[in-house]
Amino acid sequence: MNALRSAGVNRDNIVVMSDEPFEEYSFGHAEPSVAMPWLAVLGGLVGGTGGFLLARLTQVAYPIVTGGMPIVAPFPTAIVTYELTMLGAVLTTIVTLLITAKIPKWKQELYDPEVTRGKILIAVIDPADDARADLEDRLRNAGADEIKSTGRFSAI
Amino acid sequence: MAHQWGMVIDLDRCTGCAACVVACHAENNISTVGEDQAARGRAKHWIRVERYYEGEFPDVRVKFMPVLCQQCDAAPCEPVCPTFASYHTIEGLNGQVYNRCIGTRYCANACPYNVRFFNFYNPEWDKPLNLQLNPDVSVRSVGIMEKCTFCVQRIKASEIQAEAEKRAVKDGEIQPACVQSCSPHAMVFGDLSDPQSEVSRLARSSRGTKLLGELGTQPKVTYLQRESWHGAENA
Amino acid sequence: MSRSNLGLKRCLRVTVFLGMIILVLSLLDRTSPAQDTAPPPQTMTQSSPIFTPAHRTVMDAVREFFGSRQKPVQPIAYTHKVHLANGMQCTDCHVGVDRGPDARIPSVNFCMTCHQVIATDKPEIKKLAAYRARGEDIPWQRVYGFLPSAHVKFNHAPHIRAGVDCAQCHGDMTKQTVAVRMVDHTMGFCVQCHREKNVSVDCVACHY
Amino acid sequence: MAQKTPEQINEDLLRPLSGTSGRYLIVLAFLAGIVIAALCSFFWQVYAGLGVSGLRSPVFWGFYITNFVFWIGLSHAGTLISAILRLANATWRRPVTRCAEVITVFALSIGATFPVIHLGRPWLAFWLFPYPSERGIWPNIRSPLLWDFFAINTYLISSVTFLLLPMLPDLALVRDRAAGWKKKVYSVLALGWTGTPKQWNRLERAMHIMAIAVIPVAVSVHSIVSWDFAMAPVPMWHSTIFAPYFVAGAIFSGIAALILAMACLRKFLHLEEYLLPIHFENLGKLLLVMSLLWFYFVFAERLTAWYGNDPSEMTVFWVTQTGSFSPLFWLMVLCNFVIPFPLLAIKKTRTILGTSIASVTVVIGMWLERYLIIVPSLSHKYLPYSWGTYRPTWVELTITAGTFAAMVMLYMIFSKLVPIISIWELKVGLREEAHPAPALAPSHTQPNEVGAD
Repeated sequence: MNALRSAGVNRDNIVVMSDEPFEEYSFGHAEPSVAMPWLAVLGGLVGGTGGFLLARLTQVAYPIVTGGMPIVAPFPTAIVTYELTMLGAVLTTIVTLLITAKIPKWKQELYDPEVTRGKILIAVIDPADDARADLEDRLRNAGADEIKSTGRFSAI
Repeated sequence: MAHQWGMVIDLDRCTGCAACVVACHAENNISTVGEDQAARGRAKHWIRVERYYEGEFPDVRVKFMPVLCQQCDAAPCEPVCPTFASYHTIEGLNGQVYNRCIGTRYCANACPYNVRFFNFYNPEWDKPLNLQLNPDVSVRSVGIMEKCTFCVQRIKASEIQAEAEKRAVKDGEIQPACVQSCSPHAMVFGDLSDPQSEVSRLARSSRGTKLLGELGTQPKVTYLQRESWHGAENA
Repeated sequence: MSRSNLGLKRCLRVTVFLGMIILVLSLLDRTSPAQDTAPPPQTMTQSSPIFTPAHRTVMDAVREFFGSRQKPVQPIAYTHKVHLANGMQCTDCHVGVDRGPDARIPSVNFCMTCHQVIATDKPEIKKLAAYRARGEDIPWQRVYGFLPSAHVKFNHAPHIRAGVDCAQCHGDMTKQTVAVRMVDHTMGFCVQCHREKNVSVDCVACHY
Repeated sequence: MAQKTPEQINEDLLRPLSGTSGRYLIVLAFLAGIVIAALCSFFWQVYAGLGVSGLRSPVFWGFYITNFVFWIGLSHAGTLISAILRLANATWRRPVTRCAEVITVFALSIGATFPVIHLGRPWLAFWLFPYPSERGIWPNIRSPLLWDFFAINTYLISSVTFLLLPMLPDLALVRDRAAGWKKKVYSVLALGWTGTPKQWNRLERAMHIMAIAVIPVAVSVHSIVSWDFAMAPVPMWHSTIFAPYFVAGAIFSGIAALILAMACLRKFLHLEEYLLPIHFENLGKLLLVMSLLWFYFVFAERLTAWYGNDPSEMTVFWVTQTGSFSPLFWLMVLCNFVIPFPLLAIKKTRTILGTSIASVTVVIGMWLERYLIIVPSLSHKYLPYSWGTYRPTWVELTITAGTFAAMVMLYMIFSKLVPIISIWELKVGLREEAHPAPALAPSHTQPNEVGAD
């Protein structure tokens, strides 16, 4: 990885895949973080508002004769609002995860089942032809087990 | 102001004859479930005469207390119903909308008086008994709750009649089946929102108590009795 | 109420309960009337409950659940169109409509007061006369009417007094021969009109 | 565990997926038979009416609602415990989380069916759902059953995703080893997981947020279930202590269920090297705490009732303490406290066997607790004239047995389809053990970050 970087390959063109998270290494942190907690809070707020409206406005929109008894009451409104707040937060988290992690994506252009056998896949997308040999060398020196070339480089 | 139907039951007059029970069954198409099912607790009586005994044999006094839906103003059965099948009508009744009932039986659990009844089986009348059914009252099918309605069909009929004649409903014009059949005249029915009605006057009586009134259900049935009666309060 | 709403309602019902219904059908619908189904064996319960299900067959229950009703087939092809075109009023035959809950269908005798002499050669009138001759009543089939499970206590009289036109609920009868169900008497239909006319929409106004 | 290489982990944990034994199929068929019997009982009940059950006036809720509360309580095994352990970053949690979360999903699904099973007209259950209908009626949000509807659905959705998200990498693992139609199925299930740092990063953050969100949801769910009872003016139900009492009981039974599930997995899937005595000991300690807490709640509830001396409450009090329900009551105390307490308190008996025995008694005891909350109160409401009793019939017994069978069956099927222990989390744990974390957690500026742009 570092070898590739020192060869001047653009960070965006390096693909890494592994079967466990490697937070300790630089590529584990290479991703720009998304304000996921804030999105969750936002989703919660949306959910909560929806819940509040559901518990309050829709009840009023369906005027049921209750002989003077309340149709909406504060405690139930709070409960429904609360539950839908949490639901909103959870769903937003999931949606954020799916979108930012680019899943579901069933068509894989670049993947190797070896990844789930414990190996780490490091690929360079569309390297310049003249740089190929150099990159391969560098990867080998960095301890790569196997190098495949599929119009791209991958070191495992 | 809409009517607020209420009832007064004078326990000092009640003889425990159970004519009200029979009349109610006949009027409201309440099915009998048979000996066997009754023994298993599936009997339905929208009004029942509770008997309590005081003292030791041979010095025993028996107390009769007809218990029907108290048509509470703050009814525990109403808010718990998820579908508004049990709800408060404009005229202050605890309405039971049979077609909306999905049979959670939550209302029956919440009711402190145990005056809500569930159709465990589809009711059945052997021919020709089916011909005795009152056409003004629904026949409740399996899986739904039913309860005393203060004979809402009679109330509605009187109201429609009064409206056709362009007059107000008169006091005493409406009599639920139980009131009508009560020979000692222990039961009185009428409009509590009219302070001049007989039921209002009796409900203000110093002999009046509410059954389980301490629960805050605000029943619209007032029981009259001469002396304080522990059976009603401490049961 | 709108068609689309009804469609939505049915869609929901279908999706939620189709699976369950299929299972029920496969288990129970052997087209036998429900009364034939044996109660559970004596050994299994302390007693054998005696009951009749709310519907004669499981298919009946399913049909009712989805709100589908069969078209009535009338014994005589009575034509509303002709009678109304001849200057008759609804209330001439449906005499009870402004006084009581039911609109009433006249008896065969009532029909024969006119049809003694009018159009006696028509085949349908001959059928009518035959009923009279046998002393039978005509087995008219119900066109409208609420299902027992709707628990609706409808009363015609207050509606007539309030000036509701017959056509509003029954369609334009001057165009119909044998009465067909022109208007779906759903709860939405009733409630909408009650709201417009500012009359009670208390549940217990109709359901008791 | 430390000696295991990642390949061994893969192999060991994927082994259950590779084939089924005859014994497995026989057990599965047996359980399926019970479930089918329960389904038939349910349809018979729908067809004939609730009269075929033992319910009667005034005990309108019996086995079904007992089962409902019991299963919802049991569902607190997974998501809640797993979320707490995740947040506390307890490293021993790694082999435990997934088998716990699976309990939640299945127990919750089973529990959520009971409100429908117990309905008089179950085909109309969709009326609880707030949808625009031409009737112009909306469900009654004041009803605790509606709160249940919202809470359980929120909890179910959260739990299912809480289970599924960290399963993606393992599903990808299975996908890469499967062939034929299985490969296709797992490919779809794995959502195209490849394991890029981006995906790992997002997954871990999402799990963190989910863990935070799911704890209050779980607490609220059982609080709301308790409010189904506490809202009604029924003697001994109408109590402010019910919500925490129920939540504590739920966690109590949940941990017991988790220990049982782990013991079974360990034995039948031969995971002796993954589910270690330390896990049982740690969970045993938790169970011990909950047992004490449960005892405290029961004591507090009974004490206030006794001191209050309200006649209607005292009726229910004595009928459970010394009356007709007393055998069940004391059996419950035996199962929930007397047996598990010494077993779990003494270090020598806090073994796998010891905690498993304690768990069995706790599961039984907690079922009894739910029963004893519901039935004695309902059968002894205010007016003595209308007192009643309750005895279940074969319909309720079959359906109850069916749900237990369904739980075991679903669990068995699940453990054959998905690695029941999270493989990737184990590997992370392995690596962390090999290289203690602080040394290998360089920040962005540490040496690894050579090629600064």
